[in-house]
Amino acid sequence: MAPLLEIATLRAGYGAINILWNVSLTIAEGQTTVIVGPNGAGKTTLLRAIMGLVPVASGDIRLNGASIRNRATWDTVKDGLVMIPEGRMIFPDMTVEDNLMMGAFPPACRRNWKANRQMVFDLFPRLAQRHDQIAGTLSGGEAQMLAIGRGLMEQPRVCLIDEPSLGLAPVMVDEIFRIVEHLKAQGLTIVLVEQNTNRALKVADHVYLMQSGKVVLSERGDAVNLDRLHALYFAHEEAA
Amino acid sequence: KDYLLGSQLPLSGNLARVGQGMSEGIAVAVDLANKQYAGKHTFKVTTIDDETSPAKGVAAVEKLIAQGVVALTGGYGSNIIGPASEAAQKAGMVYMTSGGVTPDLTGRGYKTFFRINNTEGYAKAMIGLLGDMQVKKVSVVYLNKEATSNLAKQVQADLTAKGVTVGMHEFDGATSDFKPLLNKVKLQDRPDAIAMVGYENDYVGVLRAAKVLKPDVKAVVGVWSLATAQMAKEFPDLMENVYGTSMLPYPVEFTQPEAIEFSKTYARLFNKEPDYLGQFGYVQTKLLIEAVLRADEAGTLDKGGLADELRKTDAQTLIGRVTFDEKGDNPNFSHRMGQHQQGKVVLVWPPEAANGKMNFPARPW
Amino acid sequence: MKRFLVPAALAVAYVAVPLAFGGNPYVMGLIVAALTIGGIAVAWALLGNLGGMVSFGHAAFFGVGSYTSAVLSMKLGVPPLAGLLLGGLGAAIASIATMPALRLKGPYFALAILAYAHIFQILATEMTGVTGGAGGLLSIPRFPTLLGVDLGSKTGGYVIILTIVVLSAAAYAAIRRSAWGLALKAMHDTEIATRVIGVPSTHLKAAMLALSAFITGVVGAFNAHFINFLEPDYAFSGAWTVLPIAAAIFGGYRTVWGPVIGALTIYLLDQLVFKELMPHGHQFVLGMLLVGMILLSPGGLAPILGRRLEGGQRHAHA
Amino acid sequence: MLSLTLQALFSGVLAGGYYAMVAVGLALVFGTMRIINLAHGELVLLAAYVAYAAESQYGLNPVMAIPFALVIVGASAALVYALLSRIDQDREINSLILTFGLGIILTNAVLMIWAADIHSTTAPWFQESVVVADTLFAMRSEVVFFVGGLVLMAGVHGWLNHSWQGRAVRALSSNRNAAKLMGVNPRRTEILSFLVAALLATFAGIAIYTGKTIFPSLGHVMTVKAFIITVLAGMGSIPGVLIGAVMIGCIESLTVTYVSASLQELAGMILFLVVLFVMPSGLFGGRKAIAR
Amino acid sequence: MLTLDGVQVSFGGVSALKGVSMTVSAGETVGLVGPNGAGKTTLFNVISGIVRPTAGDITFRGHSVLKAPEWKRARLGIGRSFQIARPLHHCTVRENLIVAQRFGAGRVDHERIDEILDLLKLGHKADRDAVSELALTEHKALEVGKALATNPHLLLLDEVLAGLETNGKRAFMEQLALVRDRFNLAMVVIEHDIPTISALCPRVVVLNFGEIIAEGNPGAVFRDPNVVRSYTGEAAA
Ligand SMILES: Nc1ncnc2c1ncn2[C@@H]1O[C@H](COP(=O)(O)OP(=O)(O)OP(=O)(O)O)[C@@H](O)[C@H]1O
Ligand SMILES: Nc1ncnc2c1ncn2[C@@H]1O[C@H](COP(=O)(O)OP(=O)(O)OP(=O)(O)O)[C@@H](O)[C@H]1O
Ligand SMILES: CC(C)C[C@H](N)C(=O)O
Ligand SMILES: [Mg+2]
Ligand SMILES: [Mg+2]
Repeated sequence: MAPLLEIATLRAGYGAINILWNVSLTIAEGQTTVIVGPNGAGKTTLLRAIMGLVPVASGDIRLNGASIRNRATWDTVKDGLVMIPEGRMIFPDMTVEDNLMMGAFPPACRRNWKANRQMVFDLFPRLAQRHDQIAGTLSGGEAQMLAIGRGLMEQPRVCLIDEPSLGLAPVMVDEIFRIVEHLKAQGLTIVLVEQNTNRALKVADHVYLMQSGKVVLSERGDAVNLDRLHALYFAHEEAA
Repeated sequence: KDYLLGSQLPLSGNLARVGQGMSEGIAVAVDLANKQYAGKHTFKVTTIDDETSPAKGVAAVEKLIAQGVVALTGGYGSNIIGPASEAAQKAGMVYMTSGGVTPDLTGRGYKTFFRINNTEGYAKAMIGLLGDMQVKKVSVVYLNKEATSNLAKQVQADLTAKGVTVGMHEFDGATSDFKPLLNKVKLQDRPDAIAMVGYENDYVGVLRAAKVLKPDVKAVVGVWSLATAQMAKEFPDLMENVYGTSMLPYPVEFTQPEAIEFSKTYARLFNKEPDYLGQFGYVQTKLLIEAVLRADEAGTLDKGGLADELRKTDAQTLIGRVTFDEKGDNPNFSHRMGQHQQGKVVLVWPPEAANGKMNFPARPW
Repeated sequence: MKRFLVPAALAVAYVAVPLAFGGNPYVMGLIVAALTIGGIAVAWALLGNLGGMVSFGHAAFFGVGSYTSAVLSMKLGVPPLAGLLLGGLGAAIASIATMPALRLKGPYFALAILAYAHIFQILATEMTGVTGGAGGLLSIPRFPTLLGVDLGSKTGGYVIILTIVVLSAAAYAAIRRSAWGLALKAMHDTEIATRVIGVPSTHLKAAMLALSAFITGVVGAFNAHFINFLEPDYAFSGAWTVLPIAAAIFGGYRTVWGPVIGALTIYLLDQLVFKELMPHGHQFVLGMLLVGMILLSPGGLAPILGRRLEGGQRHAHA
Repeated sequence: MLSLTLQALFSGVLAGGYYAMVAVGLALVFGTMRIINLAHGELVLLAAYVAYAAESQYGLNPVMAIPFALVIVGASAALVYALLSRIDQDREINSLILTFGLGIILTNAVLMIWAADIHSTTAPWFQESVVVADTLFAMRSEVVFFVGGLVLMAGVHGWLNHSWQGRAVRALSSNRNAAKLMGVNPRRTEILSFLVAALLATFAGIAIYTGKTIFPSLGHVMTVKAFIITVLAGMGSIPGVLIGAVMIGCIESLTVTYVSASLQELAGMILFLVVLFVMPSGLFGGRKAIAR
Repeated sequence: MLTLDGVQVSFGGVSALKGVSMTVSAGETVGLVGPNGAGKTTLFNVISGIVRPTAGDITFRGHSVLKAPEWKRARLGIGRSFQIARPLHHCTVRENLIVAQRFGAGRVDHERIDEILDLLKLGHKADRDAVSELALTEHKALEVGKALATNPHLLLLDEVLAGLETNGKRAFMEQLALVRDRFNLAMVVIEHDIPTISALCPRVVVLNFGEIIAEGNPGAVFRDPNVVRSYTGEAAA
């Protein structure tokens, strides 16, 4: 299958600190790619770099073969490339409802905002209950749900999801993975960053392992051996 | 011979407008003096902006003295003149002004301090006019600043002594809506006349509120920058029939050669009608220049003789007779009152200075 | 290098400046005025940088300090030098009245203090018996001659205000280095995080407010005896708030000396240079200067100077 | 007695209208960008002076001057924004100084161009008396611009809360990066809010020119008052601004009527403090997140 | 040591805690679990003084602390971490701990600070310029470190293990157990990871909609059908 999203020898970081060192990966259309790796490996940074929130020092990012390295975040979003960040990236002083409506901001999504909102409320009844609450006062897990729901309002074609299960109760974690599977079934291209390797591998078509800003393993999902993966984590521990 | 005069005035800040007016009068006096003494003497004036700040007024005076001026003319606002003239006194430098009328200034008894106008003179004019109108009840609307409240209280005292009922209404400089205040005047005081003591923007505010509320009065009287050509032009439909202090009628009449000369020069230099501040700035500077020349002839200019020479002044000027008492005040000072009549300012008080009939009773609305 | 910088600067300030400019009352007067602003700027920056509270009403403390000292010396014959401390004390006491505002944050706090400044000004205008009302106080006693030095002169005033500023900056620096300073610095972003580790943040902030008010009050008292004149509009003028803020930020409000350097730079440039060049619109140039500074060096002047001196290593927040 | 009180309240409401018109632009920029534009009063004043220039030079009715004022004020606001957007560190405090400096520049530019004289409209139409129910008096300009101002403010409020762009403006101030992830172009959105503020400033400027007197140092005075009202309202709330402004206007006019006109500022300030002490984030300051 | 008695909290219309009563004894480690929005963090906020309960009482070491402000409670020995790390910015790691010692414990004991840094493996970062560059694990460790530096008797940990990789989680858990034993602490731990909680806490309290719905040893509690339905879900059962 032709790669939909292609990251080539990417270097990026924050100001003087470089985090990603020549990271290359390809993401095939319609597949679910899982990126795992220890804390601080640069997974979030990679997603942010793809979205244009972190400046790229060298290398390239291509979507459908065209470079998006110099595209502004807001234009990338219009192409259907969407990132669902962790729960802290909500709009804290707007209501839950306004947060969700902001998800529908890209012009193509505005038409369907009502239906999409209903879908989100069905997925997360807690958000429907709290639709008028100021988002900054939500509990950690509620905020996480809001971030996911808001991302779904953007009607993504390619969806980068950063640790969706963070801080969620076990029941909700189940729910989240059910949603991911549902999205996958709809044919979405998904890039999933997860700490919960166990669960993530079950939905993975392809797996990357990142460590200290580099890709150290790239394998088909069904070929991955969990024990070997964890052993590689340990290798990092010892090296550090 | 070249003479350098110093002038410290607010050219920016709250008092920028009035400072500008006075500096224009000073410039006219210098211009006329240069013409009068052409070939013999030249005069120059250095003006420093005190930015409406007492500390900068002091600094300005010190700087002017350091630059070797022979005397100081200017200053506006009693609060700035106080410290500034104190600095001048310390250096033995003559400070001549018309910008501060409070008794405190002359109360200090400085040898070097002179001014040609004072609160009493303004009060005399207001009371004289109101007395001639034979009003029984007056509401005084005044700004809570020093010069204004001093004058208002003097007017109150004098009117009360004459058996007139006086209502006092103090307001703050931040007031921009005068309707509640005037409504009180209208419904509670029900005066025959309203006397205003404030500055231009206050007057416009009061008159506009009055125009809206239409209290049943016979006259509206004010002081300072009110009966001026400037106000007649800027606010034609607000000023009609309003009385205010004014030394010259507008347009100036041919019976007054010096006045004609003054207003011509003014028009030439600044392309507008002289306003009342210009008149004072002109008069004080003219007197100062004459005294400087006298002192220099007597050879006492650089020996502190200027103050003595000024004290000998006895002159008929645009603002009437000027002499100085030992405190530097001008006891003769009494203002005249004018009235806005169809875009002109007609002198209506005192009777001997009047050049027209006053409209009375007459309201601005 | 850095070790000798402060003593050298002090030597220059105490000896060289009076020698060089003592004969020119105009320049000396401007330097004193600049230091007056600088003193308030230090007090303001102390509150802003350590307490995390931006005040838009330091004129309140300046005015209370100046009236306290002026009235005490005129009515009760308190000597002006003692009046300085009493002025500071008066302002510190006045700051207690403002302490309910400590519950407020950011602009809410800033404007609450501004409201106090307005209120104090109106009270000073209305309390005619004590303050002389709108007419103000003329001929406030000047500083005495001590040990043959005429403290009432321009140079004497210079020495006094310089000492006030130096002591204030030293106090500021000392607090900043202490655990108090760390806690205060940490408090701006996450007050709650400091409270749950035992920091009584409100008390600390109250102490900083009182100290800042005290310094400002002393400076106000100094100014009253130096200018020998007071009136409400002047003593509580917004200029006593605005200029120090501009000076502090211009100089670098996160540093100890930045506010003083900023005050000297802005005031002296404005009065000595811009006013010469453009007698009528010199504030226009001042505005340009402020705008330019923020765009070119957002950290203020002091960091630039610091970088020059040390080869550019230190953190802006240090 | 009754008619005195009624007139005081009526005047207070109208005066509050002026305060609100000036304040709402300031509140908008704060609410959307967390920036206190200390040059806002000067922008209002600039609009007033444009109206003055148009009237005195070309005899244009002040209302007709609105388009011209809008262009000039809009361009100035855009310039203010362009400079502001170059600040990247310590944005809150540095933007204060930047806009303060711009305010000084504008004030002095006005002073140099138009001198320090006071001005106001000469058109008598605006100054006529409007009498309601035989007891309530107002100047026509006050009434006209009060009503116009209400409509404008309601429009801006609706825009901010119910339009896509308005919501984007709020989102941007709430979390900049998250807003970008939603497809919001920050610059375009922020400049839009500045232009809306310029529209409000223009309207306020014309209202002031026709109803009050203008002079160069007025800009600063207006900024301070507007700032106080914005804070009283709870930064960023437009209905709050209107209510806060009317409260201030009424307490002032009641103080004038029943105590003294020299204490009206005092009354306003005390009201301000009392409200803040009871509601530390202003009348409509909104709910704040607690620690987690 | 800590007793909550009928604690109620409501925010506007939402009642976040509806009469919660529980006790924690000296040296005990209690797990606090429950669905998202159950009120766990709110309970911590109540204990540490950030939120005032609308009803109920809190006693700590024999005295009611209901009216004590946060900083007083910290000095009495209640230490806590935040779900979202809140380091003292513009300070180094060591300075963070110094402030906590100075104000929370009354005096600065450098030995204890070094020991805490050591236990939490923060030693090598202690004097670096600013805390903002710390990695997630280190932020979590610092949260714990700050609380420890106040010399607490009771430590409240709000999801300090969330977001950590599996190995990191295990290592950090071991550090916590060490710390607990070394300083003889009572702990209340909020955590969504059932194996972790089960390993660390002999007793677990389950909160749902602001009420305690189950309490006891982890094995029993996590089999409780109420808990399974509302919290653990079928997958984990
Ligand atoms: N804004 C920032 N400024 C400087 N450094 C940062 C910033 N954000 C992250 N870092 C650093 O970049 C490195 C990579 O962080 P990143 O968040 O990408 O890791 P991650 O793989 O997502 O880890 P985690 O699993 O903990 O989320 C870390 O060392 C982190 O400290
Ligand atoms: N200020 C507030 N206004 C309204 N509701 C609030 C406020 N603060 C908290 N809540 C609500 O109270 C409930 C309890 O929140 P809390 O943070 O205690 O949950 P939690 O158990 O810690 O959840 P999580 O596991 O997701 O962190 C949540 O539903 C939250 O939305
Ligand atoms: C008559 C005016 C020149 C008086 C001036 N306003 C003063 O303050 O004294
Ligand atoms: Mg991450
Ligand atoms: Mg929680």
